[in-house]
Amino acid sequence: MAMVDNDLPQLSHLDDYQRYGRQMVLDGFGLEGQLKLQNSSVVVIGAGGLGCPALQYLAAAGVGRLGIIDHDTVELSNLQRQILHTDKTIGSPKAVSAARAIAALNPRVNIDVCPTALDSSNALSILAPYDVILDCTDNAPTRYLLSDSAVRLRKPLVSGAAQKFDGQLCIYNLGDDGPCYRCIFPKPPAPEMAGSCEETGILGAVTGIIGNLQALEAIKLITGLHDGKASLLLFNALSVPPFRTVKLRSRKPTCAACGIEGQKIGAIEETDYVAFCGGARPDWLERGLEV
Amino acid sequence: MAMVDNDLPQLSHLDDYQRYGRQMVLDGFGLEGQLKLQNSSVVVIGAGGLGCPALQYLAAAGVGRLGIIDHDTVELSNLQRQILHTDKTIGSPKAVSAARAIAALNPRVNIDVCPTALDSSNALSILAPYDVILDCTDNAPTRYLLSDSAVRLRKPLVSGAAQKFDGQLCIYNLGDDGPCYRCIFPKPPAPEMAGSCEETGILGAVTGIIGNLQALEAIKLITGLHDGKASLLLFNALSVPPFRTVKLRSRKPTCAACGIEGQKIGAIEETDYVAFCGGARPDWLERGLEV
Amino acid sequence: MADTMTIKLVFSGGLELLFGNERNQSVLIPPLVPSDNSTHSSPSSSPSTPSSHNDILTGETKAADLEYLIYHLRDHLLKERPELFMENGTIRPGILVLINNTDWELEGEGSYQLCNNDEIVFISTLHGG
Amino acid sequence: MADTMTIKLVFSGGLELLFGNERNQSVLIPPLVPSDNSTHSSPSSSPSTPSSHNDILTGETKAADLEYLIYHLRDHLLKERPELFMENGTIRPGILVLINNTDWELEGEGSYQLCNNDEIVFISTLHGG
Ligand SMILES: [Zn+2]
Ligand SMILES: [Zn+2]
Repeated sequence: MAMVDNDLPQLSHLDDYQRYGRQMVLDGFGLEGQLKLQNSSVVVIGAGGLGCPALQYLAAAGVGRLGIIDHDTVELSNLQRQILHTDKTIGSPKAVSAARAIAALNPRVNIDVCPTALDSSNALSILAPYDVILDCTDNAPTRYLLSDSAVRLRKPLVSGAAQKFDGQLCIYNLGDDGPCYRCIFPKPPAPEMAGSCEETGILGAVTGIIGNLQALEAIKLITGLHDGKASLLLFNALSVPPFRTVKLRSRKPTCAACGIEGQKIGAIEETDYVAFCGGARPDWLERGLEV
Repeated sequence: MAMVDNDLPQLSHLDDYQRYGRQMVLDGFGLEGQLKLQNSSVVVIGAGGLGCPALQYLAAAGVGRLGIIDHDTVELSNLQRQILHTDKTIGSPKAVSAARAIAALNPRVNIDVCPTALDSSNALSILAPYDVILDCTDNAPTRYLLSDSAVRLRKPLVSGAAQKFDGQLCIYNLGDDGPCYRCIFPKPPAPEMAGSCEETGILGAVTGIIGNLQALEAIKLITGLHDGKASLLLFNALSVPPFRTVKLRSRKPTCAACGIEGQKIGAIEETDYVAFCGGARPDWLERGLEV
Repeated sequence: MADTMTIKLVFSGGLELLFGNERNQSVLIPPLVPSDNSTHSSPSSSPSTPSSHNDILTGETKAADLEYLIYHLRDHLLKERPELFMENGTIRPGILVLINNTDWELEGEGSYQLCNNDEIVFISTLHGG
Repeated sequence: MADTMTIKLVFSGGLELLFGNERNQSVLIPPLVPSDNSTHSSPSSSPSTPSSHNDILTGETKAADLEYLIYHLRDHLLKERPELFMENGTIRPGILVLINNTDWELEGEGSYQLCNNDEIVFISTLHGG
């Protein structure tokens, strides 16, 4: 198919107009919004319960470049919620398994596969090439590392979290005065409260809903549909009402990460980034036999 | 692997304890909840924007039997949001394409593929074998047909809808006094307001969030985690707060569908189930060339 | 006499298209209104201007209720196609009315007495998927 | 004197485990409380019973604020491991406090004066994914 040659911006491929037409007709979206998506890049840290649905909807919507960072391999116990992986990819790196699935969904998306553990030595260089960062991780240390890195790189961090029947969603470091993760939680929590260490359980649909909302927020940021105000969304699958929206403080001048030089209180410690526990998973195989 | 032989209920396969362990450890879920899912059946009408994510999370969670009813075939313009279909399944029946995708996700789920249009002559027999009905359709007539059928069959109808940036979620015909669709909307809307007729546009993540919530509500109903009260959830992707929960009326004694004999007002007409418009889709191919 | 009431309005599910494509709006409503729901001012007047009390007091009055609000919105805020908003003196089928996040049927429908700062939502049922 | 206030409480994100695994609870708080936040009753007393005014008025008093509420919850509602709820006289890091759906920092944190029917949410940040 021949492309018309003129100076106005166009989507890369003629059939992209068909593929994305249903969102391009939306008020405030249009060709302009689609071009912004095409020219944007998003990095997703964690290709698990949150990362899978987030990647799926970012790819389907036509984000130009997606980075997938995850050093884990797929296990059977993941499949109850990590819906890009299958029985056949058990044992493969999650980043590779997820990349294969979204390439099938939208072959036009450029994908960077990075089966590496994010740490303080590599975070800035890995995250720097992308416009938006999605925190889809499952542990507190990486959440602090991602927030501090997003501050250094001046990029918005769309953060999702899920545990049991609960979910949380927030964009940190948004615009000129959105708080960072450390503005709100200056120090990592007590290890006893950090559910990631133990296997506390998680309902798959909860990660699906939060991961989907992360993709939505990223798409709003990229297309200019976001109002630029940070708020925190709380979800509980069993509560009525299930969702609660919370008005958040502004960036804190005293924040050790994003505060103003001379007013900062406390320091960022390397130990903030070190996982402080392991924890065993309940042995359901054995329980199954017991019953 | 040998199963232990005793009289207490068990999951069908030993490795199911590993697959579903992360949800089985949840309070109020447990082995009992997983057995309920394994022994349950859900029928999803529409394998499109809502049906794809709903099917995905129902299959991943281990619902024993899934029916997929859709007579459409996959088109390129679907792929922006219908995340079980891919470039390779364009032209295939959506029910077949979706079934293949969820079989890869969880080979243990029994799937009934039904590439048939639901109408008043076949609805009751198609829906009767299932415990829960999911309305993932894209048009008003089928929504009335599904509601009236759910009333006749005394089954809960988990209804999702999405258009532009908006989504709606409600369980109709829930328990002894939950309203049916007709209790709230006695008559189909003006054709001019029924967005399904025209191509009004839809953001993929909006269908993803509502479809996910439909899977969640079905899982809550099956496992006994639902509080049994009907409410309406309204979503708008651009509003703050994005979610609103609405308290709904009880079943109406005068409802033409679910009311009490002798008190019913009005009648259900066959014309309620007939699509009243076709509508052209904006030709983005052409618009692309114009730009 | 009581002051004019501010009523917050939300139009959603496509209904906003009839109201100038603005989802969130508000109107001022006097505490007493004509019993016959006549809204006593020309359709071109600003929707934020309540009918003056002098106008109202020439006829029979009632406390402002949701029924009156619907007429007021039709006469002063609606931009097009009133038949898609009202039918037979009430809201058209396919539109759900919420009073402070509760189904209006639980609140007396049209006879619900408006209070200052009430939020009234009009949603059209969605059909897409 | 003003009546006892009902304060609605929500514990979420795992914090409910410290409070008998009940997400939604409520307490009664008197309008005046000891300035030193002593809660003047044994930990075994019912959480719904406010300290009596006679107890309170023997020392210096202040209007009941969020700081007092935190001490009250620790002394009367918390079931285990107070060090996971309080640290250095305030809420432990990693817990966010919401006053009627607003970050408590926007409302003066511990010095916020409680009002009847306030809803106070305590959430632990989640880390799973
Ligand atoms: Zn900060
Ligand atoms: Zn009914």
